[in-house]
Amino acid sequence: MRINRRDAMALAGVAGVAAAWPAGAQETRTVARGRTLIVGGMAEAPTWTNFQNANYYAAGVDLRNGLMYASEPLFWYNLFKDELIPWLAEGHSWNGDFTQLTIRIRAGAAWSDGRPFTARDVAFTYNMLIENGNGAKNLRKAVDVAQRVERAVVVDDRTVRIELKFPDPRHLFIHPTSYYAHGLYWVPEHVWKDVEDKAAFTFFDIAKGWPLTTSAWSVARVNQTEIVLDRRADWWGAKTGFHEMPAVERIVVVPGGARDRVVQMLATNQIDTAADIQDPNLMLELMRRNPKVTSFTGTKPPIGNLDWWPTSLYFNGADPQWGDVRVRRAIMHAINAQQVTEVTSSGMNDVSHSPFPAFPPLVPFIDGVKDIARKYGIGTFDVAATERLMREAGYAKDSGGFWAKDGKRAGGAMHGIPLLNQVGPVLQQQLRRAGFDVTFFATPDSRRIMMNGECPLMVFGHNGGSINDPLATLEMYHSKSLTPVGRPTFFMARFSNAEFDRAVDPIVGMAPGDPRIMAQVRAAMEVWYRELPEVPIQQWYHRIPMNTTHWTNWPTETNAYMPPAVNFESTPVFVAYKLKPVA
Amino acid sequence: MIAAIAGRFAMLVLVVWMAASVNFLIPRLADRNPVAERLAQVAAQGGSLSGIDEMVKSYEARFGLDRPLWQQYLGYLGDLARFDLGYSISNYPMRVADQIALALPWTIGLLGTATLVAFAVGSILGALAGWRRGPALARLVLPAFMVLSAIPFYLVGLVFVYVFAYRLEWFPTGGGYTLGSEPTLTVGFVLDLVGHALLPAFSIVIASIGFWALAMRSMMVTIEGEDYVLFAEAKGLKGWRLFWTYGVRNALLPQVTTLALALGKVVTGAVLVEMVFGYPGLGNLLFESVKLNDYFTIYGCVIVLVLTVAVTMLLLDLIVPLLDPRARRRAS
Amino acid sequence: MTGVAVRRGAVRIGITGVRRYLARNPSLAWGLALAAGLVLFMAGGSLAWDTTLAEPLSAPVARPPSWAHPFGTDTQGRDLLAVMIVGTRLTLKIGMIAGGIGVLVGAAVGFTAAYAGGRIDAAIRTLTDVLLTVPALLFLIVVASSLKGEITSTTMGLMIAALSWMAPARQIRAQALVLRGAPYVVMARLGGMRGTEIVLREMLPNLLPFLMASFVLALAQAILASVGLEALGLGAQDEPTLGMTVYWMMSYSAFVRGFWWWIAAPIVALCLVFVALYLVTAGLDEIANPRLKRRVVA
Amino acid sequence: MAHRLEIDGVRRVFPGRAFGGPSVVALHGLSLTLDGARPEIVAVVGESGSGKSTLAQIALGLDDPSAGTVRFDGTSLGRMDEGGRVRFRRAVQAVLQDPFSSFNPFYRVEHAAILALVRFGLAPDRRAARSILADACEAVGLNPADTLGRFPHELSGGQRQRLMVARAMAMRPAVLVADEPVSMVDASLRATILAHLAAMRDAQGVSIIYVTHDLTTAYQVADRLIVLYRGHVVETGTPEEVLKAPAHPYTRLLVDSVPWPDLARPWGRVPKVADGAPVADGCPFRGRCPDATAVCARMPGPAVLSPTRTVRCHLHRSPPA
Repeated sequence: MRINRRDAMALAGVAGVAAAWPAGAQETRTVARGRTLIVGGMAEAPTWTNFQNANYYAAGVDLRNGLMYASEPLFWYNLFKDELIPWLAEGHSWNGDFTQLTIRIRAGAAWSDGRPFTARDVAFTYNMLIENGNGAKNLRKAVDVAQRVERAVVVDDRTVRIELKFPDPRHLFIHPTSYYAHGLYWVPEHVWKDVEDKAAFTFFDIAKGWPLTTSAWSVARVNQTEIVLDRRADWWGAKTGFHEMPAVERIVVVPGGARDRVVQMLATNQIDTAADIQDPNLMLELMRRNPKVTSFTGTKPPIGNLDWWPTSLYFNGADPQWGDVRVRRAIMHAINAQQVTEVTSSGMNDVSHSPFPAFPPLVPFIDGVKDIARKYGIGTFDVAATERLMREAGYAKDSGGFWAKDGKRAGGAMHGIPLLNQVGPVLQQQLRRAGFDVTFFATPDSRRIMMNGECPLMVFGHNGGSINDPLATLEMYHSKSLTPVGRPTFFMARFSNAEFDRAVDPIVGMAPGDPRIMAQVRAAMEVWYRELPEVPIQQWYHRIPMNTTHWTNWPTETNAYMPPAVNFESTPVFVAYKLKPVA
Repeated sequence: MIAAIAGRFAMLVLVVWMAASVNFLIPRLADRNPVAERLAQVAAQGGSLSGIDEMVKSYEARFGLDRPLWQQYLGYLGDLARFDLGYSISNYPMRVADQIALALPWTIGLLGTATLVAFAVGSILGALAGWRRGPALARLVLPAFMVLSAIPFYLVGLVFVYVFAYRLEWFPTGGGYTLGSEPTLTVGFVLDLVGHALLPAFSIVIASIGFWALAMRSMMVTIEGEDYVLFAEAKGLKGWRLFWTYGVRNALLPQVTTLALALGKVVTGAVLVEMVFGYPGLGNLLFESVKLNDYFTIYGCVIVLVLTVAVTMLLLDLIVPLLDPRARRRAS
Repeated sequence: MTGVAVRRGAVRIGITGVRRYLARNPSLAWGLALAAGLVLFMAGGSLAWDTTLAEPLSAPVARPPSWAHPFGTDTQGRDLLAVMIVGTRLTLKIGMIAGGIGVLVGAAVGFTAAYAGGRIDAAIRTLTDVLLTVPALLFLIVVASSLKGEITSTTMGLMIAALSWMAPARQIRAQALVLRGAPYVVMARLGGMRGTEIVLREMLPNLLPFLMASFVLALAQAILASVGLEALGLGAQDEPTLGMTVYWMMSYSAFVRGFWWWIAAPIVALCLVFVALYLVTAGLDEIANPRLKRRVVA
Repeated sequence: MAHRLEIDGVRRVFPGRAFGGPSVVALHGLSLTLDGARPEIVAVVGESGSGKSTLAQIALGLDDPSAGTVRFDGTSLGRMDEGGRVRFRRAVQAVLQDPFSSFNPFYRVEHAAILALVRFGLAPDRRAARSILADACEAVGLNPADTLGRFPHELSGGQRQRLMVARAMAMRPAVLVADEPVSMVDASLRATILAHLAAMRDAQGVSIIYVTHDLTTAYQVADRLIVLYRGHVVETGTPEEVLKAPAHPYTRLLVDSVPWPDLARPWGRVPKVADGAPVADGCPFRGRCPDATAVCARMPGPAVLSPTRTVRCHLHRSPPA
């Protein structure tokens, strides 16, 4: 709190209020700008909230504010190369039926207080979550872990065995590996075992060295407008020769706030990278103003890297007006996805015809079902087809020019998150022109309305979907994911189909890369395209600006060692290890 | 006198209690669950919503949201009486009092300063324009400021940001101070703070000078016609002396009353300015917590607002009669 | 007393009288002229220009002003001239609904308080003071939430109306209190008139200029509130009001991308609206408050 | 039928603001009876703040006493039925101080009077009412053609006040409360207006409460005089008695302050304190009284000096009966 008070004091000084400087204010050492990495983090507001909470499992936590740099995973995963990168772990092995995953911890790994990082910490984290998921249920991910994992057993200091509740060949990618928003954070047993109420624990006290970290940086000071982490001379990685000492001596993470502000800060070299700019034209403008700023693909379209959230128009499966598949198809034919991408991204976001993001490991599956998509006319903009299907479904145009049946117009509210503010109005206009009385809303309440299924249409991206294997996305349409209206879910299609379930179920037991998966995906997608729970619209790109004024070796198309997005919790840490100073 | 103060204080408590009750109820009218919303938002980062229902129940119990509304209301009043604002729901386990303590200095620093500057400049301008022998210039520029005062200051702010920050690049586009700089009480840092506050402050000042000037001018016009001024003039008092001691001093008192109220409102009315300029103040805190329906933080912000305005009113009621003989006579 | 003399101008209307009066009250004259200009722009615009161009996808995106699109276009293909024609009307509509209801309810409440006096007055006064503490933002989001977020310009106006009656109620109560003790009201009571009749027949006509000024002020306040909320993204997203145009302009980075025409259009339109209303209020104030003998804008 | 208005022991306290603030006692148990059988003009004199306007308000039924009663024809105003109220309303009329604002500027001058005449059944329709009012105008020396049909600001102050008197005459009241009717009228017109009031007493049998701070006019028209000081009746009597030989020090102060045209009279005795602080009990005037002694800390009882004369001062005692 001392630092916050200092801010308050400084401001009070501006206000003309005489204020005594608190005695003994801590001095931090000065680090040259050339050795400082300044990151504009994800924040809608111009401040960090809850920046004194490093408990990843607490309900109110947000580690994207920069505290993520104080953690490391067992494994990283680079999907561009489909490459698993062992970090705190050295390697893993499976038993024959994928019910036991054994992980070998790297020798010499250590916490920032000098205590070794061991299998006990991993096992403690697992067992803490399992216990919580079966009991108090107030830690994040706990219920998920408890549903999947029986227990974690310490074999020896460097070996932990994770015993699963069912054969799960994907488990390595669900909990031990960190990529996008997946993976667990490991907590030090020697601190956490004595904590009574883990949900109320913040694991934050700079004086005590909390949060303890295994990474090369630990938190030096925080306030609501910046999180500062300094490099530790005694980082285990350099000591053991596992990895050279990173060049980044200090990391400052500031709340980006409004996008314009982020752009301005990049243009004036105040920050080195930031969260997603989204708009490719804005990126071009930024790169024109500051040629030192680049993107994953430079100035070449799509000026960014693919994201795991392709945009779709979801039909709320609980809304009776979508009971007739002809109406859903009619709406699909009314949408001109090409025009959507033209208007929202000058055509730089690819049109999508499937629910999968087009990551390299998933491209074979997207391509493998193209013939089915074509058979069902997926993605064809055809107003005549809309007209025909609506008439077949018993609708007629009313005096306002909108399709109606029994006095009720087809359409209604279409909610979206503010992130999709560009797409929503375009879709609305296209649908209106085709005779659907649709209105787009993106309010602070929209996320809840969508998740609770309280509107007929939703514009959204896939959450919890696939990255390197099609199962996760397909499971979103599995009837076990079906949630009644009023209970929140990200699987907003509220879709269920027994035939679809039968096609998906066997994939659970098949390891990623199993050639039998393709047949199951085709069977499932046959149903999906036929039933059309949503209309795929476009792929989504992260347009991450990277400033080469002070730092180089950012991840790029030709040097794709990691996706550059800063809004995923662990990948920026990996990037920070790899950055090279200019001076 | 003591009885009067006690009575006035009882009135304050009554108004604060009623305001607290109304504002307790309003967020509850929305069909929203702050726990579920926050958990869903966090889960959106983590990709999984499994087990969210159980978590919601667990946290509702923790925050006492599972109790009947009247029990929650009584608990709320009890906490309030002890000045305990509780925990933020969406930023648990952060305390609401800490959130407010973080936001308040920014708001007071920017809006407080700007309001005071606008008040000072506007009052002097208005006084000069209202004084018969004041400079003609004051009368000439006054209409321009009055027209500007019709325009909300966030619009003025938008124009300034575009012209001075984006086009001319004379000022930063937003924020409280230069990123990565050390927040220390050095001349350099304070200058940096001032540099960041200048543009937003300037747009507030420009857009509100007219308001103060107009009020001051009409007071001056009235006062100039009063007998004591004519008398002082007849006694041969010199222009400037007359202006300050008889004109400004007497016209200022109602202005100060308005100023106190304006300063009370500074605490809230700032969401848009803070948003346009990326300033991390109380308006921003209120906006964010309203978006997530974080009851406890909303209550905290509103209570700060209610208390500021109510206490300002109380102080005014008690102090103005001491300063103003006219009001003293009215009171007796 | 000049007060009565000034009031005469407002009551007895004749064309030359109006002209002579406006010459003495230039702020009212300018305000009315500006307002007339805006009405002309809205009405003439709707006739002369295709207002369906205010919808997205109606024009090429992000073009500076040209003959085809005199005010330019935004990044979603709205023609900004059409947006301004429709938007000014929608924004004024919100203000009219909110200001109109605000002053009507405020007048009813204010007169009741002033005429009933005693406990009723104290209760009403406390209630309005307490309700004034409710942040508009909070109220709006709560109401929007129960409307499932489906805000239109009409609901927006109604929501703001719910917050717009308190200030007029206080002002009208104060004015009515002054009038209540006026000798002619006493004479009316001695002539056998009763409460409502006195309010409607004796007090109301004399408060008309004041109510007019109150209404214009409430209108401006309501527009201010609506534009503020819309600029935060809490408006009728489907309708191109001036506030929503500000919101879209801000959220699509018109600043950084240098789309000056997109920034200028809503800001200039809003400034004209506010200045017109301000001048009219100032002009009406001179009628309603005869003590302000001098011209309001010198 | 002769009406009778009795003001009996009326006390009026204005409470301070809610939750504290001192309350102000405007009238301390005042009694006054006007009997229609013996029409008279009662002048109520006193400085501002003496409670005389409160008395006027209470007599008009526009304000309610905190204690005591006002009875009209024997019935208390508070317990009157609807019909009684209307009768009272009609019978007790007023001429107010301010001739400028006694007329609603929105209407023509005859608006209120015609409305009242019709409402009280004094005229069958507006036309008849107008002609009644026109007659009354002529009675007060106004030319109806020049007066009626005009807006208030088109008439002079004197015209307006005479019109008010005409209105009162047209209403044919039993009691008229004239609250400072000539204080804002040019001196040249005062006598005329007062003469009209006296004429109303004589011709119509109207009892008049004449509220004024002006001893001269009170002396001219009143049959009876009541001197009020801070809500207390300090002296009563005929104008002759009171003004020629004021018994109470306050009355004396009032009388001495008047610039009498008689140049031989000394003008004004300088009061001891310009504006005495209000006293909690005892004689209210003792803070300013040049003759005050310790005994004045007790409230003096009324001393009856003659059948028509009372005074409340320790200097006087009722002669033994």
